[in-house]
Amino acid sequence: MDYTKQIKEIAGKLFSEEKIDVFIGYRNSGFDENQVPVLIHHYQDVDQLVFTEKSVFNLTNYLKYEHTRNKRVGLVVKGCDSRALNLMLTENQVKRENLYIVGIACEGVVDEAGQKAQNCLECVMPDSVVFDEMLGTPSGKREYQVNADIRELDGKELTERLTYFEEVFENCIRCNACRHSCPLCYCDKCCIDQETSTLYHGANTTSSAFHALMTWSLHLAGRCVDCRNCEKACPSHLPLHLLHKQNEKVVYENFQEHQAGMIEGDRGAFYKYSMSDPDDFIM
Amino acid sequence: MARVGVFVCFCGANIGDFVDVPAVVEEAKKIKEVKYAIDYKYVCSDPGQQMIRDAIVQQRLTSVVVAACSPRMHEKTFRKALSDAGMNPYLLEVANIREHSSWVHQKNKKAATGKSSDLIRMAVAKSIANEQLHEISVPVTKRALVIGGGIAGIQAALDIADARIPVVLVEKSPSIGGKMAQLDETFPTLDCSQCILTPKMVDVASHPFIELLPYSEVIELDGYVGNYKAKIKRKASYVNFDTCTGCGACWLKCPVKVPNEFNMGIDKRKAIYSPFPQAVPNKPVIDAEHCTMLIKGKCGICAKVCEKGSIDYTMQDEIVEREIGAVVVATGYDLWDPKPYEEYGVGRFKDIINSLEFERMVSANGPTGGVPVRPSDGKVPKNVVFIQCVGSRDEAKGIEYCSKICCMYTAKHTLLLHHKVQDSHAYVFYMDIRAAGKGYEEFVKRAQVETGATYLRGRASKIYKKGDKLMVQGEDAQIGQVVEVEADLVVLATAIYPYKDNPDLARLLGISYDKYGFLSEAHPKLRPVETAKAGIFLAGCTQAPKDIPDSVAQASATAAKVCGLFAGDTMKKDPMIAHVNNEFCTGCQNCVNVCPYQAIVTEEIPLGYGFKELRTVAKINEGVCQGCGSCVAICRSMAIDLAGFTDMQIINEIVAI
Amino acid sequence: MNLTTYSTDSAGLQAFYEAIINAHETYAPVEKFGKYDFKKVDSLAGCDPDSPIPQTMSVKSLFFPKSAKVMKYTATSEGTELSDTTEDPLAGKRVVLGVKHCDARGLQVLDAVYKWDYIDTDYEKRRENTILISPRCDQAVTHCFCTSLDYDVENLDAMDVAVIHVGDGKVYLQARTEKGKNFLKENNKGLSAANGAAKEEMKKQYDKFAGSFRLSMDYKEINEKMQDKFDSPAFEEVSSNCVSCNTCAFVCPTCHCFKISDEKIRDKGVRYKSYDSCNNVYFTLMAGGHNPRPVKYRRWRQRSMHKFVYYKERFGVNLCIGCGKCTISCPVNISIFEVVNKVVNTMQE
Amino acid sequence: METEVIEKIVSIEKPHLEAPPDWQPVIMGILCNWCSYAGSDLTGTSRIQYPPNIRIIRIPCSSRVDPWFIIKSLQTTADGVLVSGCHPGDCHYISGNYYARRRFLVTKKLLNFVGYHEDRVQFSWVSAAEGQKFANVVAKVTEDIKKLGPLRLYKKENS
Repeated sequence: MDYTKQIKEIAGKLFSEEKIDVFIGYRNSGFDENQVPVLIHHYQDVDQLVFTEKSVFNLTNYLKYEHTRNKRVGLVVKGCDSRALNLMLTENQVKRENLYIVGIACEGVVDEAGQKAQNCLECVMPDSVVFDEMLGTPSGKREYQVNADIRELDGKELTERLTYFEEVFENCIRCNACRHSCPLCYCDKCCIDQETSTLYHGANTTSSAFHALMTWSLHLAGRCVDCRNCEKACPSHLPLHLLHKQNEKVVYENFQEHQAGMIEGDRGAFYKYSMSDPDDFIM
Repeated sequence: MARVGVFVCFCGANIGDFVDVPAVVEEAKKIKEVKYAIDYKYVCSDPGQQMIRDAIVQQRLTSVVVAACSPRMHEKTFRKALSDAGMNPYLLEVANIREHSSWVHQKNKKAATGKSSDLIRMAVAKSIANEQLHEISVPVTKRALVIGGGIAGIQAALDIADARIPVVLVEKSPSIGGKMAQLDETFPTLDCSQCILTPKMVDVASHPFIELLPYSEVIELDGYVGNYKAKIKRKASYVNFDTCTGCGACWLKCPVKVPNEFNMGIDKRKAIYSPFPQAVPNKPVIDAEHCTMLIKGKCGICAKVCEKGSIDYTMQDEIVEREIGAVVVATGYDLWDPKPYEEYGVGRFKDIINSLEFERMVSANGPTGGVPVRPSDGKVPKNVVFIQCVGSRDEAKGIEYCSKICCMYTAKHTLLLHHKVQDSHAYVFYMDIRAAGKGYEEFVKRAQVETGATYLRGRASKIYKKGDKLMVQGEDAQIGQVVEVEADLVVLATAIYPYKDNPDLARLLGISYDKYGFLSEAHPKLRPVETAKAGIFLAGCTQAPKDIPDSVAQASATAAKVCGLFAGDTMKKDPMIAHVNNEFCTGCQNCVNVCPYQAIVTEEIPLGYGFKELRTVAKINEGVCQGCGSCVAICRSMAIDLAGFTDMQIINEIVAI
Repeated sequence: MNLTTYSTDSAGLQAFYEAIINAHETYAPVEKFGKYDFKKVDSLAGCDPDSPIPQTMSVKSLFFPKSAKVMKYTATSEGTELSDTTEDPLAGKRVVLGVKHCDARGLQVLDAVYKWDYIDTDYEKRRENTILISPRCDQAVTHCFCTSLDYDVENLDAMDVAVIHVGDGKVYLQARTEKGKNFLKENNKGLSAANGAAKEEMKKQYDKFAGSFRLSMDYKEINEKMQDKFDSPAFEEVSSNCVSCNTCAFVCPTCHCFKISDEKIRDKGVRYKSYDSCNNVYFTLMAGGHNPRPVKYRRWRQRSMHKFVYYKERFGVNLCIGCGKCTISCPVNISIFEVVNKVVNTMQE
Repeated sequence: METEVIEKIVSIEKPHLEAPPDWQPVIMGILCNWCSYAGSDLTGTSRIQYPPNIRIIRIPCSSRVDPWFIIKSLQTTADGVLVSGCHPGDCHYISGNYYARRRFLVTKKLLNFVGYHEDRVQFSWVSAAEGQKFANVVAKVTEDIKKLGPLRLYKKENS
């Protein structure tokens, strides 16, 4: 998967036709093999752009910041990224007319070890669902499968899971990198930082980590697109995807196979209901 | 600094016997914010309330906690007491230590005492975060819009107008009257429909407080309760109603013949027509689809014969706007199309008609002069088979619900048939006879005895043609045998189905409808005439199948609701509603999506202080919000809070114990 | 200073560690989720004193925890009663194994601010009571540039006891402070005094290590030039792909901003002091709504200037110690090295 | 010596996982005003007895319940949570409980996933007429939580 040439061409064309103010893509970090996101403002910088299976970071995250606000933006989105973008469009965070979207029919990205990333192995929608231009050959929607880690943890005893997650919450340093790197956490001031939360859980204790991560994952339930930006950002390497995948599983299995961001206009599982939702857990 | 006063009630022995009240008071005194705590025999009594009022003044209290019975019981009483002492009534919290403690833990005084203390702690903690709230008053435009000019709409309009409230009555067809105008006689008293309806129609036309807009449709409704703005399209009638006298010269001379909807297509009307002789207003309209002048530009006879020169072929649709405060929706019903009943040969056999067609035939002013005839040969039928529940109560082919009126009108039809054709015989296929209503059962009995109609319990399974007769096959469940009846005419009691445009109308009005298209009431039992949207009410068959008395009753109920709404210059509303904090709102509009009352709209505000760029935020309409908190819980940025049940208050309660 | 140096082999070092763990309250890097953090250990088995640099959290958490109790209080109608936290977190000596030198240098840098003006007694006591024992690195990793900064990497003066692997399984233990010297004397069981070759062998090891750096800069030049770069447009450029995630500050061995929060249940409460970050939008939000650093480049400017200008001006040392932890943890790999170099080298119009 | 970072504040009061002999659970009962709160009032008026461990919070509708309340309750004071609302279709605010139902399911499953027993957080539909049902629900929840013992959210690092 190498679309470096095409993306350079597209970005160059967009700049020369003055269709965009900024192009968001990837460049080589210059230090190591990794790629880092780059915001390009001028035609002459287009040559920095690359796109390979190391282009991991979900670029829609940058649509949250002042650099792109009310500007015409070109950006590259993979399948999962485009689902996040879809939700951002649905939730009125960006205007479609301001975007030029280069969709990728993604073949999966690799992790630091060079292995295909887990979320790519389980990807349900590798192709960009919203785009102006598509690179690669779409392979279509795939069948949903329960995450391997969730299956493993589900098989464990309750107390084992408790111990496991206690360690997760203990190792959280409450830097909030997870939510800042999440494109769907676009709130101006996170509820976790508001007085009602901080009055009782303002410190960086384990307890507040539990509170913050649980609340965060519930806010993303039925919205998380499994791009794993959060996990990449976490300095403690916490397995944050577990919380999201668990919610995704419950949502998929119980709420008419809801999957986040597949269709524009679909707001997420908590913003609609069905008469036939499960009721048996309620006395 | 918070200064909370705690008043613990013995409630005679109700609390005092099972909770150690003085210990609870001592415990309350330990709470940091509590500056005053006292017990009393009956806090709700006058001396008890006086105690609260005195303490508020003397102790300079900032909020008050009353530990007594359920807030559902005396919250209002104590709020009044606070108010009387010059304190904002919403600074009150009630700790429910009777229903939730003393009465339910009668065998464990220690636990009940401990629990009561905790409940007081929670109430104190909550009260600290209480804010001063003020009743919301929303100005109201005292004018009602009634959509639909059937009996329900007429009744609602008249009742409202009689209370000297202006009404705008919008009717889609050229005349009001609706389905009831098509009926001959009405059950259970067999009084003539026209005789009781037409006076009301005339009243509507002449009522000084009713503005009748016939041949019109509501196309837009903006605003909220008390402050709606409706756009109404007045369809071009091509006749100047101001000058037209309704003499009838035009429709007598008009050469174009069109099936007459009013008579269910049994006879013809003209392209310029008034639907029926007693129409109100009795002015003709030109049917633009069929008028040759309007289609081809040739003819113009009606203009020639009109002495007043009222015909205007250049007339255009006109849109009028009305400011209104409340809406009554009374769009009525349609008949269900029995097409799925192929085994009955619907559409193939001419001599199968529906009940409304039969109704028109037996009507004295009907197309056949009040005598039922076979559509195929015009002969008067002798054996008539009535089939009930065609569509109704049939999950497989039709609809699940019971249409409610068919049993009754079929019984009426057997009577009418008997009166009009003396030597006829009626057969009725029925599933159950549902005759609940004043005089209804008696009426069915009377019909059966008087006409000698044969009631066969069971669904007709098949109709086939034999010569010029129709053979109706069905099972008589009572004898357990298949029966065949030779019929000259078959009358299908097809189900009542919601008016076909109901879903469109519901979307336009912002109210909900069920899977069939019946408009949904706010609560099936307790708020049967209101919709979820404040200020919009339902009357008649638009909500569910109904007979005339029920429709009229519901219409009058809506009138009472409208009059209640308009009783003051402003509406008073509970201030416990949601508020948006613009600083935190991200404009995701999930709340707009979730609100059951469409109380949330969006507005544009500057991006920040000094910015010219705009961003979108949610805005709660105070007049519409009912304070359920759905939006609050789904707001991820916690930009919305619910006054009286704020996040802070609830968290305070949670951590207080 | 008269340096006490002992020599031993790998097995001897293991035994030395074991003995310390048995005798003292010991902290060492413990792996969890592929990341090492300093935790209390009971045996050598669960920890790795030679943990890799990039995957190790800063040792600052032992001195300036991510969240520390400042006090407790009880609020009743009689008034609010304050009390110290129930258990004294500062009692007794403790030993920390596996601290990288850059990390230890971070503490030295922090001492300046903690012992200036108001003296943070909690921090001071924790520092006093702690012995830092750590191996010298063999190999620099991608983002390391400690040799380019203003401290003596060769002589490891930030540590109490340095552990130097000179190859062939041979290990030298060298006390670098008075505290370390005493500690080594007390715990020298199984160790032998080093011979004359030690100095040379250690120097050789250092040279090999120093040669493995791929990043280098002249900190003096940076310090000097950065001073007039407050309005540099380069900040805008370098911060454009920052996601404001705060990670850099939380993993940085020298970042020391904190917030105070109270947590109260029923009538009892605790006051905490927790990490905060200048990269957080709300870090500088004032009552009344004004925020002097609402945009990313201003926050990045503050961060870079603080690391290389302000702190230097006030305390004479750079706040950055070149460990590269921020770059490694950064989800988009923004390197402070790259940032300051770009800022310094960008011409200002 | 401890780093003192990892501790639930209330563990000052309840540090043990093993229940002390006189331990009584605290159950946070969050009830909707129109059905369940009225139902609980009816339980009182009918003098139906139930265990005294529940502490009741009144809210307008079950849709007002942010899962956050449940998390906060467990974190701070409660050993278990009971949320109760109107039966489906009976919601005073038309559709509130349908939205709430979805959130409750996900919350319950998530808490179970991270190691808290399903019975820690329970839900019920109690109408204003179901005084007896409310008593039964409270009795069941109390019994369940008693069996599970005190809620330990975080172990102390050195214990």
